[in-house]
Amino acid sequence: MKKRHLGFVLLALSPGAAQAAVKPGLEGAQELFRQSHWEEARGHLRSQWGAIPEKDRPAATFLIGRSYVREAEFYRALRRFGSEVGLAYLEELEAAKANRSVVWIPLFKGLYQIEVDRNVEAERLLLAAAQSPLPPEWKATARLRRALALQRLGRASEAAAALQDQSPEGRFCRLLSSGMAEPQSGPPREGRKDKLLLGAILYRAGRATEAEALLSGVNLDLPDVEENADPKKVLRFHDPLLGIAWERICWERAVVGLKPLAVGGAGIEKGLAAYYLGLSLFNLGALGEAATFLKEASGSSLSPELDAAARLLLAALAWNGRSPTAPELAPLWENTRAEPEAVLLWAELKHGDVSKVEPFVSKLEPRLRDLLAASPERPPGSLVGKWGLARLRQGDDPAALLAALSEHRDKSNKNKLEWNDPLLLVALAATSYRDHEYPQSLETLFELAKTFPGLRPLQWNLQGIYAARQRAGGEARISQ
Amino acid sequence: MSRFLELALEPSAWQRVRSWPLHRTVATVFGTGMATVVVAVYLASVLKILPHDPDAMDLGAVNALPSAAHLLGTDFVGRDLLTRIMVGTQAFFLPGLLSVSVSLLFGTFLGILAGFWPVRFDTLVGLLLQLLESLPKLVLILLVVALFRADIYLILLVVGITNIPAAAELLRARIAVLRRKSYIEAAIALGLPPSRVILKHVLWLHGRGLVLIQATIGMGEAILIETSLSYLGFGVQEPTPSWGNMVALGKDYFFRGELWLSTVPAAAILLTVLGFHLLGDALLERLEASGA
Amino acid sequence: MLKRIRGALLREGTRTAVLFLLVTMAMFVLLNLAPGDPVALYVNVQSLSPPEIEAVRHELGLDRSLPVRYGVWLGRMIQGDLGHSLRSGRPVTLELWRTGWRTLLLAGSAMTLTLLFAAVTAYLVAMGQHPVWASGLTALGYVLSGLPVFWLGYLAIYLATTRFHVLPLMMGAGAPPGNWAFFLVPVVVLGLGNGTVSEVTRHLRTHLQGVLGEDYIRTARAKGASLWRHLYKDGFVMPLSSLLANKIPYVLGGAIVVEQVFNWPGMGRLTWQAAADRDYPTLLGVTLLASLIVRAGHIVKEAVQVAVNPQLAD
Amino acid sequence: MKCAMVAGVVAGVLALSASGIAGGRDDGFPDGGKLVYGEYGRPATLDPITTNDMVGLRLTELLFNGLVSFSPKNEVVPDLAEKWSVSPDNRVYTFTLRSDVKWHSKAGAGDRTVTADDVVGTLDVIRQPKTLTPLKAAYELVAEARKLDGQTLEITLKRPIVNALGRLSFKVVPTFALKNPDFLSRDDPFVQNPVGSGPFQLSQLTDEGDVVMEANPSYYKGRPHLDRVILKPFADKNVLTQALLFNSADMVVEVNSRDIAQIQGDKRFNLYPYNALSYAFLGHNYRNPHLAKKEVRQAITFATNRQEMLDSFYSGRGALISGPFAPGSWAYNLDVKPIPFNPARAKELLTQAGYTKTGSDGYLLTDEGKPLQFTLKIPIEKENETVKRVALAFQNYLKQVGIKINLEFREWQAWKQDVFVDHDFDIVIANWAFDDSADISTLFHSGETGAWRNNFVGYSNPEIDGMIVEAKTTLDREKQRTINQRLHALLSDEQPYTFLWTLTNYAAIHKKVRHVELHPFKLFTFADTWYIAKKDQ
Repeated sequence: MKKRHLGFVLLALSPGAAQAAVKPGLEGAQELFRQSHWEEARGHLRSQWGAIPEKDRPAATFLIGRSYVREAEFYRALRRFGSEVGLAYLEELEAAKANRSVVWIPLFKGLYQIEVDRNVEAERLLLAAAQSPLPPEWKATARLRRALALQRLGRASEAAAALQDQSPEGRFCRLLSSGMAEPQSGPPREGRKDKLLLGAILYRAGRATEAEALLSGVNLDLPDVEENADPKKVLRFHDPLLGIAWERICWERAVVGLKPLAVGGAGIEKGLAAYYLGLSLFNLGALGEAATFLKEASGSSLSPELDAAARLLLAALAWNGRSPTAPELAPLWENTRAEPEAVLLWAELKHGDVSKVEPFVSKLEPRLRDLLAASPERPPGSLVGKWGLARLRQGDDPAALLAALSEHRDKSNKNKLEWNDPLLLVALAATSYRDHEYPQSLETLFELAKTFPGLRPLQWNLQGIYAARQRAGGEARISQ
Repeated sequence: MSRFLELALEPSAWQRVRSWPLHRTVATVFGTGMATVVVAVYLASVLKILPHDPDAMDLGAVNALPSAAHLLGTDFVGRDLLTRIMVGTQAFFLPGLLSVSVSLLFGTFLGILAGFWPVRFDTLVGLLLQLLESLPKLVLILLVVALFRADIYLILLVVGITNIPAAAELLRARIAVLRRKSYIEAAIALGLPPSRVILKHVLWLHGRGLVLIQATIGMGEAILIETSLSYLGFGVQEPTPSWGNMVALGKDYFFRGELWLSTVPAAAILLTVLGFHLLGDALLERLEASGA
Repeated sequence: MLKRIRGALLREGTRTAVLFLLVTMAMFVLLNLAPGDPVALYVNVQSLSPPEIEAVRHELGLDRSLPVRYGVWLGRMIQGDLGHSLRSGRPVTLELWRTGWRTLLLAGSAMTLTLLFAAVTAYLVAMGQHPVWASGLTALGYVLSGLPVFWLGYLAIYLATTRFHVLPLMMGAGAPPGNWAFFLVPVVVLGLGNGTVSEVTRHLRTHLQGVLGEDYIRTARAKGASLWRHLYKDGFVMPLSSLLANKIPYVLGGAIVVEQVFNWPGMGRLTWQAAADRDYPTLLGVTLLASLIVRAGHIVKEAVQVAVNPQLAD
Repeated sequence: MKCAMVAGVVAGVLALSASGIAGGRDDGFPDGGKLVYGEYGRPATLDPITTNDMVGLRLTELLFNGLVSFSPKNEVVPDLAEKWSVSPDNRVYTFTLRSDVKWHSKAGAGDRTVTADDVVGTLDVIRQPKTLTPLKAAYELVAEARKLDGQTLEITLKRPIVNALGRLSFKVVPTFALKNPDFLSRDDPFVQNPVGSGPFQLSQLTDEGDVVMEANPSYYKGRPHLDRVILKPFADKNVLTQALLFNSADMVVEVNSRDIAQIQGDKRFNLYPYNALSYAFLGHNYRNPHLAKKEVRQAITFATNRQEMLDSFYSGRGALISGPFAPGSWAYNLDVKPIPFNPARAKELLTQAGYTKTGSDGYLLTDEGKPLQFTLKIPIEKENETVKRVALAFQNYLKQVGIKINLEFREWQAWKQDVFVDHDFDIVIANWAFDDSADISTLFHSGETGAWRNNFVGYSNPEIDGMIVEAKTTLDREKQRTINQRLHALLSDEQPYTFLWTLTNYAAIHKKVRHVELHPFKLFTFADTWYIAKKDQ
């Protein structure tokens, strides 16, 4: 009987087996969704799709799409955190005498610099890297990415030549720079990097099934380069491009999941689907398409906050490419500033076109700070997470922010998805990192990595930074 | 319900008049009842006649309140409280008897020595007794446990030893009073050998009550000491159940309002101790009745 | 007469001295038999090599043989120096003083409470005039002494603080005002919960009834004369004094637990800590004091009893 | 010498920034208010040299300064020393002290400034054989400390070492205030009534055992905001929690894990996690021929449902680990997964190990025909409810695979004697806590198996030894990491321990206390910047 009891508890408690315990059908899926077990939620629905009654189908479809959107937001946050850490790690490596001879360091440093918009240095480093004794394919990478940097610097003419490269990487870079998807099927690709990049491209070209076929079994956690000339010293390097590709794939999946509903659906689901579809397309840079759906969304009966967000996104699409003028923004700001979601969107935009427009930025600042204080009841974890990330991005004091975020964290299970929203956890991890509390940050990532693939590069780099920066004397104490 | 509790060493006409027989019977019944229950439970636990396996854990139902499955609920790893309370009797029954007999045997002996031949023995015995009294009981046990191991027999043996003075002192005082009594003096004067005087008059007629009381008290005390020790962490150790360590474990949930866990064994202790006391009284009543 | 007193004093003196010797020796030996080494108080032993540890033990004088160490301690003790606590480095005498009076305060008031309660109950029962009160108190006494003392302590805290917020949980620096009230809780708990109330009550009552049974009392009663004088002498003073002496160790023992529960900074906690640390100077000091108290109890008792009926003296 | 100067300049800059944060407390936060914090147990001594328990360690953070100290970002920052330089061979460190640091104005101390004599004196006191201090081992690396002039001194190391500066963060005491200026023993009144230079000064040690500290008005970083900080020792953890919940304490340095849920449910308190670098384990004694077999150790781990214990005893508050490092450390090898719960596999392994016969009582039999049984030694501690639970569950799991576990509870000192000296145990349950260096060298090196050494399980493996030494000596952090991660993989396979889990400690602090930053385990390093808003005082 002992055994039975123990077994029973095992089922009830270990998240892995959570599915066994949840209710069937939509309800169960929603439960899983609430616990942020997105993959399981989708699996749950797909596995018993036939059994789901007609009336529940739209909701179910929406749930699937929505879960992808959440996932995409999660990976976006992770990517930003990751580029920051990645660059810092490479700088630490560079600083250590022992690594003088490692040719990979400047290359990858360059790649990460692009991710944090330090394109000038990136361009210089990658130029040098292209000359350095690297294997040819990585020389090519250096050239390509340098071109990307140049493009970002507005020196398209110099970039043009290099960007003509026909490798998947080349095509992916073109997808990023100009949004064009060229999925001409070359020879079957083996490398996981190529698979990922091609997958993203195929998706953009609307060939989802092929994309998924290609993506099946791709492992996001492997390093791209492993330098182990000395078996007692293994260096691992990870190309940030893969993170970008993966984030895009998540958005694409959201698009695929939501489109039928946004087009064919009706009622509340239609509106919601249209909004999130628009949002996804916006993040994929498919602006034209995005606009149509967002219009549709803001037309339909959306909740005020999503409506505000939709309007804001539409406006953003409108002034795409040029910085908007203060008079343009003022009214928009006034009638969207009430909605947290919208404010957070503003914060996103702040890093783009809106960045220079005063007095707007100064208005956003204080609003963002008291965003949660204003909200009446306990705000959802995802919101807190986004808020934390936004503030972190504008360089607020990490110590204070950490305290603020901890307010909303469930300490008794501080790193568990079931109790704390993934976005909140990423925000906490990133803030702890900024606050030099590496163990805390690593612990959080350790838990997240149990559910989400693709965290390993970040963990590896963070460990490296911690190793390099720790200054302890070395002691171990035993206790009961 | 007061008069029944008392034990008159010399029941007198005057007292018999004022006595309330009904209450006495109630007390007797309760006392003997409790005692029999304890003994029965003890035997049952020895013969493994138990509702559950005392060590069977049910992590699904931890600190559960009473239910059909667990009549008294479960403990902090989901073991059946009722079963463990039953088995818990083993933790004090024999050890308790050991402790009591030790303290009584030596106590009586020393008490008599000091009582009858104060000149010869009082100093020596007194010293010995005070030596035992002066050593802080719990510290003594802590050191003994550290020296050997946390074994209930060991612990209660120490308790028994430290209780010797109490028994001895009572007897000594009693004898001191009796010696002033005409008939004892007479008996000794008549040249009856002291041994007979001791056995017949003192121990049998007057001392047995005290011894009995000491015995019942000793039982109760054995349990309570073990409980205090468990609070300090040095009582009977898991997985062996004792009422003491059950109360001590329950305490960790006390302030959360989960009183049940520690209250059940505490109640068991209360009833048993009470039972023993009343039993003692009751027996004494009979003795006095017959003895007078 | 004077000679007798001197003789008595001398006798008591020697007895006390011998007792001290025996008690401390017993404790010292036991303490050294038990595993564990005070060195752990001073250094992180895991980080030292055996010779280094030996050096530390030498520094603490722990490397000398048992008799030597005891001898040294004894020598100092005779000069009134109990040495320094291995834990805090303070003179043991100071430690005893700082904590001792608190424990005496606690134990003393608790004891008084016990005896008071017992006396009242016993008297009521014996005289049997207020059966309801008598039975009520007796029952209460029995129940309280049937419950574990720390459980009662928890219950008291739970009721006083957690449940009804009537008392602050704390005394000493930074405690909210009115915390003196909290002093009562441990006293009551120890006084009524130390497991001896019922016993004491019963003992007293037995005595009282014994006395009431005596011929001279019966005749006195028959005559309708006042019993109080007899009762008071034989019924209360005698048993109370002997009980007082007998119960001191129990109450001191109970104090260890109660002090832990109520965070009472007394000798009980000192003792426990010292035992855990193998802090032998402190522990010897404690036992010394304990035996002193026990002795005092007995001397007082004997004095009282002699005073009550002189024929005991010879 | 050039680079040395650079170091100096950097230090100077840091010094500026440091004082910039706190100088004169122009941070606009209000002064006043008192903080009462509860500890479990009382400090033995209050000075930084003889103290040998966490309670004392934390306390001295409030009362003393070191030459250098650590910033919230865990960088070495100037404290008493405003700048320093290092000789090219990294052996000689020259420190220049601030001239504006005064000792607490107390009898004897007057208001004397902290001078080079004090620093040199302190180092000498620490290294003096008559001084019994846990620090001694750590400062063997110092060859000589020499005063150059009033405010400058020079410390020569026996050999250049990693993080030398970090290790020179010992707390400085005024040697002139000692009864005997060249060593410190516990009968010196100083240890109970110390004079320091830190943000708070000892005002009294009450008979209750409360340590009352008051703001040091002339603290060199400016008067701390809090008027008073009071340490309150408790003897019962449940009561300690009650004290927090009922306003008798504002802070509890280590919340009892079973009370976390309740406290965080209470809006008045903040919970601060700290010291994530620890883990619990079951250590297997290699001196036992059965446990010396790898299969048996692995089987034990396979048979133990760690996840279930974690979930039901700690309500999932923690993470399972696969090796000798905490997941929060840089050395943890993420490629190694914890051994799963798999009784069937455990049984197989035991069969392989040659335990094929089963006794009547269902336990496996050894070749001598005795049941296969081990003694699990557990320290008796007043507050070990969860440890008891784990021990019981463990016993239960192993019963399922036919191994008999006898629980033996030992008094703490006796336990240490058994485990560290007599090695008289089969399995032992305990916790390791590490600092950032994740240094496990003393746990598994075959040279550490003697009495009172950390390798009490008696693990010995030349390959591991070699790696440990190399990891310890190399200055290349990436190499260290690689080696440590290989160690992790190897030890996870060897299972000298059954690695259990890592849990986080929490300090609970009343929300009225603001701007709280905590040092990972000393906690109070930055307490001078904490403050309580006027309305809450």
